[in-house]
Amino acid sequence: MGILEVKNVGKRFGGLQALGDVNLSVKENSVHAIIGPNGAGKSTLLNCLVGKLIPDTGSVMFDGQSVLGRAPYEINQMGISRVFQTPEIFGDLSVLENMMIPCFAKRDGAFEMNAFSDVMSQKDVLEKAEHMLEEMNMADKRHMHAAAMSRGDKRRLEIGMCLSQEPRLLLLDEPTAGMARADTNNTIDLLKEISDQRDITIAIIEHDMHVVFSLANRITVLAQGTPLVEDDPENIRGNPKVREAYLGETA
Amino acid sequence: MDAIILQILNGLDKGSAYALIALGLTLIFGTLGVVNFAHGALFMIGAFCAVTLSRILTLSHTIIDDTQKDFLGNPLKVEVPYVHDIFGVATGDAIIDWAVPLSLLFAIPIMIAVGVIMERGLIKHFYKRPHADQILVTFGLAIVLQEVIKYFYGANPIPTPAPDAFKGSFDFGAALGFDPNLIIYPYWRIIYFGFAAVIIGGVFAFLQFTTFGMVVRAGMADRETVGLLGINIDRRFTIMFGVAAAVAGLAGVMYTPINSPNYHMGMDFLVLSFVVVVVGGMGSLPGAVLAGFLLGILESFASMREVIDIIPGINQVIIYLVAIVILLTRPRGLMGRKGVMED
Amino acid sequence: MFKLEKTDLSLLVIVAVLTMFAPFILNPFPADSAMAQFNAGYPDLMQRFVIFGVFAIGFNILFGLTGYLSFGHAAFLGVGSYAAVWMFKLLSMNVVPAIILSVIVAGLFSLVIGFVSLRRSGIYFSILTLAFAQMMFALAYSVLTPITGGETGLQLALDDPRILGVSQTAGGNIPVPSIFGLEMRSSAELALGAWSFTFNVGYYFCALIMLVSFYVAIRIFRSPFGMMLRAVKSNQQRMNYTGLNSKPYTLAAFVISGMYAGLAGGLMASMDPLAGAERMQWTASGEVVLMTILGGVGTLIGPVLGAGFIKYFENIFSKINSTILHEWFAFLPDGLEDLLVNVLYPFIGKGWHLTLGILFMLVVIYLPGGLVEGGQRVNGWFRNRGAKKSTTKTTPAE
Amino acid sequence: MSKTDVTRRGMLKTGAVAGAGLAVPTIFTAQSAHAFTNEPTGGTVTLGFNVPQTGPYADEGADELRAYQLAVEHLNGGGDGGMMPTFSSKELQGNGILGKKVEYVTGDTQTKSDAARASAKSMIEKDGAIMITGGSSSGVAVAVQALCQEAGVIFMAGLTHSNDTTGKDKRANGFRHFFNSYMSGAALAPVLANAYGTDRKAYHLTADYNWGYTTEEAVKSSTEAMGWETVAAVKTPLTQTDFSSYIAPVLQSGADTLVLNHYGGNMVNSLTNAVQFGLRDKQVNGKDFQIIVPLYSRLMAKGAGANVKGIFGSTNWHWSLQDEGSKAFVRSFGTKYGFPPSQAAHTCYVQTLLYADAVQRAGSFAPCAVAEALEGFEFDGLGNGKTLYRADDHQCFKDVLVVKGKENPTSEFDLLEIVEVTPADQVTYAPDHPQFSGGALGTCNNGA
Repeated sequence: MGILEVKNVGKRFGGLQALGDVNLSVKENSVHAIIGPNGAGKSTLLNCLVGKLIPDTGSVMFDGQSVLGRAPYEINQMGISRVFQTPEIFGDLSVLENMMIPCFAKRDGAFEMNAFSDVMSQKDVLEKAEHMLEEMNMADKRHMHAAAMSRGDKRRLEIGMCLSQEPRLLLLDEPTAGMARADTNNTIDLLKEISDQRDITIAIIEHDMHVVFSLANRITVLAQGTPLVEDDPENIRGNPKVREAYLGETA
Repeated sequence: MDAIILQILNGLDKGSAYALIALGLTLIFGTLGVVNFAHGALFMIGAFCAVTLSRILTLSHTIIDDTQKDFLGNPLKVEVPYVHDIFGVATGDAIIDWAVPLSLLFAIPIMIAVGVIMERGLIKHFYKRPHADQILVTFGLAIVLQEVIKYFYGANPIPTPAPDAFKGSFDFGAALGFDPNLIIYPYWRIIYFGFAAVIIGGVFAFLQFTTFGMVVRAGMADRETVGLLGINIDRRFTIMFGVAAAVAGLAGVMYTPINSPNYHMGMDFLVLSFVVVVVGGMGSLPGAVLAGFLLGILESFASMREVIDIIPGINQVIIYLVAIVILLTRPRGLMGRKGVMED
Repeated sequence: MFKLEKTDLSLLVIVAVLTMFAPFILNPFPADSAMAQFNAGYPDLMQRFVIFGVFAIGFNILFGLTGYLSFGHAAFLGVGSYAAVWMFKLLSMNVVPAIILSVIVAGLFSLVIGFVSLRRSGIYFSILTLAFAQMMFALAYSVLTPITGGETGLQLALDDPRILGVSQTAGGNIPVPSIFGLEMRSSAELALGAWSFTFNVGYYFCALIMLVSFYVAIRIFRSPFGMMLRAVKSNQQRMNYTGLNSKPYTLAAFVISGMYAGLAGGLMASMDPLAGAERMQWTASGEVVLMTILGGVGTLIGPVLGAGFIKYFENIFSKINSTILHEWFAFLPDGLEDLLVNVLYPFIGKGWHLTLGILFMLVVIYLPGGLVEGGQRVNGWFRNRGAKKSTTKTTPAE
Repeated sequence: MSKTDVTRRGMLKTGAVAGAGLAVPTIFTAQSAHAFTNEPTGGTVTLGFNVPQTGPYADEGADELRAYQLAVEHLNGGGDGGMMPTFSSKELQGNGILGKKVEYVTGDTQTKSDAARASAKSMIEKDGAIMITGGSSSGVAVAVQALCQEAGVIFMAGLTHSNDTTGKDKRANGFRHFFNSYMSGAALAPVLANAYGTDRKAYHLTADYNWGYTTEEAVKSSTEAMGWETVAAVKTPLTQTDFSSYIAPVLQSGADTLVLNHYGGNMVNSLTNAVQFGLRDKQVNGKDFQIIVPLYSRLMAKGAGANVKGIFGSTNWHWSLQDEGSKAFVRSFGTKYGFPPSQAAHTCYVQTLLYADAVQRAGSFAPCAVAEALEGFEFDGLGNGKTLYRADDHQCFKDVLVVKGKENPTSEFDLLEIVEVTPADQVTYAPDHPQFSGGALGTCNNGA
């Protein structure tokens, strides 16, 4: 029984069957990659997991609880954090503030009317945020305007923000898309470190095979809205169906 | 039944004005991404083109008439328009009588010039600024324009009648087999509706069938890509601004016989036209036209006394009520696209 | 002190000093001089400065922090005023219950309107708030005349019941608003040579409330709640995927700013017990938007400056007429005098709208951050000069 | 209000609030030294002219301001004296008021009750105005009148036609020279019956605010008394600009007369629209369709242009009147400004003179003394014939003009012709008339 169980999920947009009959099981503490060619339904599937879309059929269970019909913030509070393709951070705020917000969300829940105490007097949150910044090697940037940082730093910050919520499942949507090689490798190292050192499950949607095979210990291949195959990386590498549907194109 | 037909006619007529203003507003928003609070002022300037032309046509020299006295008891000074001297009294009067239709020709170059100057001189510096800044600067411009007009023309409305040939009203009732006088409609308002239809049709045809229009439509959908193709989209957008100004201005010219123009007529229409645009869906031209007619007709029905008797005050709030209901049921207006103006 | 950071505290102290000494600061010219025209230190205008300051501070909590642009906030000021005047009519002339009720009523209205309007964002939100406010204005002006007084506004009458007070004073007049017996309109005057200064109870009452409002606003800006509101403005998507529900945050900000507006409305009614429907019109809502942007959106002091700027203009510039202009330039030769007067006349007196429009445009074009940015630029310029001087001086010593 | 009653107790508290120990108490001028608000102490006296300078009534406000400037000039002995020589009271000497030179300040009402009060307050508090006058709408008049009552200065209303100004919202410190809705109805009804017969079906369009209500009521009740029937009365929003949807159904209702209880821009637009619909060319119930505008002003007539031709209405005063007072005023105004004065200008000029004269007769600027001098004052020679300032409600009773749009105007000012001068008796009503019920004058207030 995996921490995330997707059963018979289907989603249709008008005449387009975006997801056919998706079954997926993500095991606890694994790094599970979902790959597939463009238009295979990867992003649709992801959106069904985080509450942005509601599938027409099927069920999505996280740790034994259904996530369907819940708002994104509720699903997040259940323990699923999401990293976007282009880093989504609070550009107008400082790096430290960016890091404090998820800490508040973790401590106070989805809404807390804490309007009359100074942010800086919330020592526990402040310490936690500072600690996370150090872990991300960003402590020196804490007073920087978040929007002014490089793309790699933004990605690092976003991942840090997600981690500071202590999620049980981290969803990454093409985390290295558009990155230079060096930045990509840094991100791979960071994610490796995270999965090695933390009690966390990672599900990653990725295009870049280098990233997938450096990180994943389980891979699902999606094609035309249905899972083609789910297996260990080395088996996927050798699978002729996968080669035909996907790897052949990029190779 | 007759009452309903009558209010539909009214609605179409009111709707034509709303649709014309909203059309120009949407053109500007759709192409340039600018929220133009000075658009009502363009409508007003158009109306004052008609006033100005009729002032030019009635430029006069005075002759002293000893047989009559003015209010101070001095001999009356009679004003004689120069057109009388040039074309004779009958032709001269006819020219003056036709001042409003003539103003259409007069207004087109002026409005395009006003539009282009406005875009090049002011608006283009605001493409990258937040919408709030655009609203504020165009609002300031609207105030300035209307105060300038007020300075030269006063605050009082200025009567600008239609040619005599279009006075009076057409009896639809008689034509449709009802009793006479039940469904009458003024000729000029019928003309206004027809005029609006022509302009709206013209703008759509222009965008649909000309290369220029196709580029502009492509630009409305994706400005950067079209710019990458090496097409000078900026210049085309400037021209579009001129066109939008001309549409608003012509709507204003033709409106003058319906209501005497005054300096604040643009502001009177401003809020309403924004409601129309938003109900139609920001950036959607068909939406703007549809919403214009829809709101015109609903407003007309709400002003029927049978309706007011049931819901007092409904005529005061109908437009806003419709806006609220539509925005809550159709998040992006009737025909709006996703993601436009939502941040 | 007050649990504030040093910079915030000094800002609060500066504002406090300015408001407390406003009667002096705003009356810099001798009472009989020609420049007395520009004196703004009379009770009504001073009250307006601080009341609209309260309004704009509250508006900034919504617009400046969350970025939601409401075009209907004047409606809350309006209902606040109506609530206060009804309190004067029915209960007592004491301003405290009136102001409390006006804040509560405005809070309720903003809760309902905010709840509905916040289902949409961007310009759709703006139009929804505009629609609600315009509906309230239109109805208050017409069919609700029995409750609102319609065109003439809701005013006190000699036969009001006033449960905890008298319907009429001994002299047969309508009693005036007061706080525990101290009349809002009572003033003391101080004459110092040619200068004269007026100290008005109502003004100081409003000023104290404004200072409290300002203090509360600082606390909100610096609180986790304030940080969440800025997060709403910055990236709602990230906020939702960080386990935070942005709806209640924005709604709370909307209601708080609505209550600020109600407070301003209650204060207005307390200074001058009449509530007119026009104060709910969209132009009045537009005015507070202008004040906020003009002063500097999202800054603490900006909205207060913007409010002062616009109210000064409305009340001082509109009163300059051609006679006054002629007096000013009387020392010039006649031809020149007439010329100058003719050039200036379109911009003052009845032309004050024109000048205001031009100023808006100039400020938006050249100072996008409003007056606060202007101040910072001037400040920066002086510092640069200062820095240059000090470097040139210190270099040889090294 | 700056200079108001400061009791000893209030004074102490005020001192405490205003900053204890700020200054030695003796240099605070104790305001109780003044007998009343803004008592003029030097050689001048300041009047406050509060007129619309922005907004749709700005032109009317500008004309009012011209009249005020003329009045000030005449009071100070300049010009030809205007109506001062024709005025039945000969107290005014042309040396100011009580020997004090008249000065004035101006403000902008914006035709909004809030803005008008703010502007009036600034004149009282800052400029020391002893009297406030002007305005172009009843909402403003009522709001400013109440303010003046509170502040303890006299309010001489400008153009305000609603019954409420001297009806349910009357105040002891406020005075109205202008006529009102009731008088319009009472003056119009007999003329209408005469011209159009007593068997008419009327359809009212009414501006949806206080003035509209009182005018509709007044015209309705006086025409119904003549035998007319009211088919319908529909309220139109103040912000309406296109009245087509209100006018189109008129013919369907079987009405043969349309009454437009509109003023300003509303009236210009509704009349223009009605004429556009060709209503006046129609025949209903075997009669020519007619339109009536209860309250006319020249500026509105100008805005509506040729559409006013032949349309009945009432007005307070018109420059074509041939009595000595009117002639003198028109000459004086026309010479200075080049065109004849409007009724708004006339009423404002007269109000200023009446105030000055009352002060002169009372021998004091104290509002209560002035009010007493004005109450029950009968005068003549100011253009409206014999006039009474009634003590019960501070309303002037005088002849009312019924006018008609002129068929062949000779100039842009010559738009109305006088059909009948309805004598004052016919338009006089009891102070407790139902249309004026509710409210009380209260007692006059001297302020500080």
